[in-house]
Amino acid sequence: MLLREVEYAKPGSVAEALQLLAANEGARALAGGQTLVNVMKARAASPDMLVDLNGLEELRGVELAGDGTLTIGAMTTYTELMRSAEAKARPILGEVCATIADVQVRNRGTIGGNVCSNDPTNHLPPLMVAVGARMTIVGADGEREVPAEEFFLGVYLTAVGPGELLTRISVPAGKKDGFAAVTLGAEGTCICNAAATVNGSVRVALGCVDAVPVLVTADSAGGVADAVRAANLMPPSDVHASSAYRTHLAAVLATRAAEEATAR
Amino acid sequence: MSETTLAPAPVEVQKGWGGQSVKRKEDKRLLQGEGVFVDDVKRHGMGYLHFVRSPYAHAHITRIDVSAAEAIDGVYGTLTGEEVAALTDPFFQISSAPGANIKDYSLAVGKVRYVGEPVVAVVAETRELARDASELVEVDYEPLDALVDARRAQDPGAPVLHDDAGGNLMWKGLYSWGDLESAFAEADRVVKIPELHFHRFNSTPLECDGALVEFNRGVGQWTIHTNNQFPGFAAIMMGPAMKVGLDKLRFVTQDIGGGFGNKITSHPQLVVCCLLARKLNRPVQWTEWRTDFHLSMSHGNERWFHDTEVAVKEDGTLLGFRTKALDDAGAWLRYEPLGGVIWAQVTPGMYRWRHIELEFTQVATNKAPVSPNRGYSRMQHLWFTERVMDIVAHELGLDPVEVRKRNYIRAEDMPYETPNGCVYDSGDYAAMLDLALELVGYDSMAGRRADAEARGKRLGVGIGSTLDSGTNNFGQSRLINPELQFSGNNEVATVKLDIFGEIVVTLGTTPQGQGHETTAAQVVADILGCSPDDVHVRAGHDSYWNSHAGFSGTYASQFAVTGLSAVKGATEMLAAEIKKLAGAVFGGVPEEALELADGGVRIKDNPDAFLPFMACGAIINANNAGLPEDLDVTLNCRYVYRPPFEVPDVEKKFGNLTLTYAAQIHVAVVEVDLETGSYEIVDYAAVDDCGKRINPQIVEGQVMGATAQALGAAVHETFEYDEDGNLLTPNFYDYHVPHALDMPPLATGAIESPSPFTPLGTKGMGEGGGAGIHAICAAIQDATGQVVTDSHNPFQRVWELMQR
Amino acid sequence: MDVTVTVNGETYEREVEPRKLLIHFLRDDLDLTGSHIGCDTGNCGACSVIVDGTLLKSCMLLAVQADGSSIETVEGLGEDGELTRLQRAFNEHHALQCGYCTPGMLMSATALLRENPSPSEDEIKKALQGNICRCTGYWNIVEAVKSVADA
Amino acid sequence: MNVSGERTFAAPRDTVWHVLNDPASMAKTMPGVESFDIHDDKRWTANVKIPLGLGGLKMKVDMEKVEEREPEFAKLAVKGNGVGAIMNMMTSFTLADAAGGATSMAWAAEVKILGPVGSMGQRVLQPIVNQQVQHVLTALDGQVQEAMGKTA
Repeated sequence: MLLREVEYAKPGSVAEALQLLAANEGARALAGGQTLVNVMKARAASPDMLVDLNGLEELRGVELAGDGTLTIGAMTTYTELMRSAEAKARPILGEVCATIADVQVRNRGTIGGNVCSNDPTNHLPPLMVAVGARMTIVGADGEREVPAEEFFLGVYLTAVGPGELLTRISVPAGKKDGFAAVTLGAEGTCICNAAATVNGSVRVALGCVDAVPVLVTADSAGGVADAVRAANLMPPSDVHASSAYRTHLAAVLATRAAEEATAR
Repeated sequence: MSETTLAPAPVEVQKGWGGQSVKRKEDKRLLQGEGVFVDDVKRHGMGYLHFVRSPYAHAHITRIDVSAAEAIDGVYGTLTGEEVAALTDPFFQISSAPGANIKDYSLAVGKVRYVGEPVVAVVAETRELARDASELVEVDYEPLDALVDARRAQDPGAPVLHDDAGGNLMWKGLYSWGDLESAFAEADRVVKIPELHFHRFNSTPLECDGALVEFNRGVGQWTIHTNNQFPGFAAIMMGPAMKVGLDKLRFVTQDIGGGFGNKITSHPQLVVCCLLARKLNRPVQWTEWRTDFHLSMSHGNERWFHDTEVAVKEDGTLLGFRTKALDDAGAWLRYEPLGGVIWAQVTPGMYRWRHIELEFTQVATNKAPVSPNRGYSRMQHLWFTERVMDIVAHELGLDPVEVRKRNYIRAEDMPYETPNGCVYDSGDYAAMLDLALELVGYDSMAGRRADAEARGKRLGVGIGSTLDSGTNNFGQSRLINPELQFSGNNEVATVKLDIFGEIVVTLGTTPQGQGHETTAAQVVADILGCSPDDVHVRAGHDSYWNSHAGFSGTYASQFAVTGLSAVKGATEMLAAEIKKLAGAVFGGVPEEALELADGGVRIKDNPDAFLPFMACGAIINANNAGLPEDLDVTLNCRYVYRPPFEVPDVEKKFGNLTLTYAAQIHVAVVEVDLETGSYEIVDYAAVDDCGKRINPQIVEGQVMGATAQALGAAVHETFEYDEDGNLLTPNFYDYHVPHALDMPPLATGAIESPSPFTPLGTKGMGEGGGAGIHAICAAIQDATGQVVTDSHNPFQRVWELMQR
Repeated sequence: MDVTVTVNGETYEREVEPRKLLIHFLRDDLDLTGSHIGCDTGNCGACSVIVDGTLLKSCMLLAVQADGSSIETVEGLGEDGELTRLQRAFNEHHALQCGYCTPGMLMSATALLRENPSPSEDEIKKALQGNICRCTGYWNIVEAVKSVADA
Repeated sequence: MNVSGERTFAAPRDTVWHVLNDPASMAKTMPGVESFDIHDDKRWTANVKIPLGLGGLKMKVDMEKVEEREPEFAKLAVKGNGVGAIMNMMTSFTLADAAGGATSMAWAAEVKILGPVGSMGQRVLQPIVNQQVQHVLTALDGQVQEAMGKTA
């Protein structure tokens, strides 16, 4: 409960936030804080400075374009996304967000924070990969867009580099999506999860089986299990599941997610 | 979602407040955030204590340097194991040799024996600063191999925790009753079970431990504000170690955020607080955080049962069993090896087998010390007896319901003397099972099984039971160590009439949510003829109130017997005194002609002759001139309830170890997902019989709570260690406790078999959760068709079962 | 840093270190000890409070982040020392035992009922998912909330 | 957790040995080193900062050479502290001559993470170990090349 000493800054704009991050090597952006603050309680990570993004309205909100593309501000909370009329255009997003943690966490935790922390048990990294999301990153050199498949680099490591910020995520139109998970307790931390999208072929992204989401594709839901097996997964073992059990679950859950997506 | 079904009560329900679900008196302050929990207590100038804890499971401490920490502005001081060893004696050991020989201090001395063991204490001006400074304490360790698996503890070459004990064996005893050889000769079958494992977990009360300790230099006395739930035990551990009289240790508590036995053994940390309060001459505050609690406080006993052999008749009649119990005490014997005898309160479980042999071995390992956890030591053993029932049924191809009914101790057998001399007071287990089965709709299971199959699921039904033995005979400690001079039990209550007629009750207990203020008020109200609203029960505990005895505390399912019997005794004394006083005031009216009613005392035949309690209190306390010289009345009555116990026979390990036996029978219905091994509890029933219920709603609340804890333990909760002795579930992130969405539909039921042995017909209760752990095991066995050998069944284990 | 907050209608101004969590600020600096701490990983919900109308766990928010906000805690429920309907329902349904989780549970239920005055049983359970209780098994808590919702 | 591998350096064995056993050179191979203290020829301490998505992890890393057989084998005990846990690493490397005047190095590290880190901490710390090993090996290449340049 007792953090190391830390400086706190509350920028008034994204530009100011970027300046703060660039000027202070030990600075770290603070989004919802529902992961970061806990890691700081354990004194595992101890940034020198927290640059609080709460209050930057430009990073909030969900927009729906004419072609059905959704643009989600990085600081949009899970609750905001669940309530957004626009986000209903891609129903799976709100449905999955509704199963993340609990009300209090969903009220504060953000879409951007979920993907940027890239804890392998998180729900959104595989979902973003499955739906083919694109992430917009801004830094001193301006904006760049990174497809979700290239965004996740390692545990707690993403394409967002030092001095950069994720500003928004765009999700293309689509409805045929599915998500399946085995969790620790009802709607708890994922032991293994899978997100699927059908768009001609089936794309399934698996979570909890590697440092980053693992993408497999198949012609139909029936071929997904084989595709997962062909991926030769080597999931980590931990107190909640052995590598072998996760490997088994990956094929089962990938199929279930794909079947759900196909059935929509 | 929950329904309550009451079977016809076997006796007439007593009229009055007792037996009614009176709303709890303690709720208002708790609902308004006005409870006083230990971390709410503050004192001017207090320093915050932070423990430097061992990162190693087993290591020599080669150097400690606190200078950098002490050099920081705002750091008040530190305490090391070396200082502790100079200032205190090792804690008294309950065990006989070899466990008796270990030297247990309140901080690690020379060696650490589990990850999280307190090594140095740092006190500073703020909580944050204390933790900052603790990071500057330099401790050098020379790592040793860790012993994690109790089954390896006695192997040659195994790492040895306590050189003083000459090995890792702490205590061993052979229990043997009846004639096992003849039972095996008579048996049609011998069912063999190589290994059963009851896992390590605890109840994780939501509030962790803590203390605020003040030292009064003038009189050399400590005031210890703490949430320790058994101050009487803490005192007898702390006083001799600190070389002070027990009156120098004043324990004060108001509200406690859950205990479940887990808050009995905080005495080492309290000693550290005491020493630092004296050393630094300022109040010292310690709050244990969740990770600290998981690492170092009060794990439940992990136990194996090896080489079990069960003598069985073809029809499922069980004659007897032999088994070897191996108990993992963790690094220190903080309450152990009492677990080595407590189980014997329920030796045969609910069954009539008469020939039993159990070899009990307790060893030390490089894990957190164990101590009582709701259902302490009986839960493990009852899980074992229940597992035997279902494994025998499985082996013989019999219905688990039929095997149970064939072997249950019958209502007409009560009171029933067990093979080891315990006396089950009352109960009707078969009737309870019938009620539980009815509550889950057992007759409709065939259809539900088919329905589940159609959805790719497999349905399973499982039964579990516990005997909630309550009110210990502490004489059983002599079976562990014949030198010990403990026996019997006691509890105190004081009831007085104050000057303005207020009825004030002081308990000796330290409740943690059991509603003692309410039930005590109900008992008082019935005797004094008033409303529970008129009865003021002091919140919490203060040892300076002088309303406690050696065994006072809240533990081991005993309040409904010890606490309420003390309240009854004290109130009856007070009632007699009020009548004596009134008789004198009315001019020599005999007591038989008087009655208590409507907040006063009156002459039965002349209700106008009425003396309100207020007048009684005023006369005795403030207006007593002219009273007869020989009128022996104080209106301040202290009563010690002492249950009827004998010292057990140490040689034969025979005797009555507990006064009452509340029972619970649970039935769980699960649906297993065949592909993933995940499962859902789709139906659940819990039936309780705790004799006379003073407050049925509070009793039902205890049943529900114990059930929820059982389901958590059965499915998710485990203190799992890796091979190096790191705890892998050090907080709620990995140690998943059930939340609202995890709870199945629950039907509760109750029958009442009053205890013939207690003044109110009550039995202690609240520890029935073991039934649930077993019910889940049995349901999984039923669903998968595979024998379940572990008490903890996360989804992976069920998936693995189905791979067999 | 200077922090100004309004808690239960009263304004407080304090100087705090940026690292101080809101729950410690409430309990230690403002002496509002009704909100509790039951874990150190954001799981238990005993510290739940309502900040500017939003239910949050005050252990995952820095006190400085609450600057300028209006906070509701258990101490602010009810007026003139009287219990609210929800609090009375907790008493009637025996929805608390040790009472340690109760303040957080009440805040979560209060937030739910404001948003959804007649929640279903499933909605109640989901709304309370972030609050751990080790005593009651939740059944009576759900019943208590339901009784207020039904009314 | 065990990690191991083999690597060939285009340099003679003595050069590689020298780099591996020179604290100053080693310091340059460690990513994020903020300061470095050499206590004696067997014991060094580095203060490092490891960049990570959650913010920099600051660690004090103590190294002690516990065994050496010049110029083929050395064993280092490495202890990292300060992230709410202790990372203990026993690293050994064995050098052998390879074809064309190169040197092959077989290395192995046994990594233990001690403390109440739980699965979240494990997930943070294990990838750090992998990442660090990769960084060290890459940097070693550079150091060996630099040493070759000096001797050339």
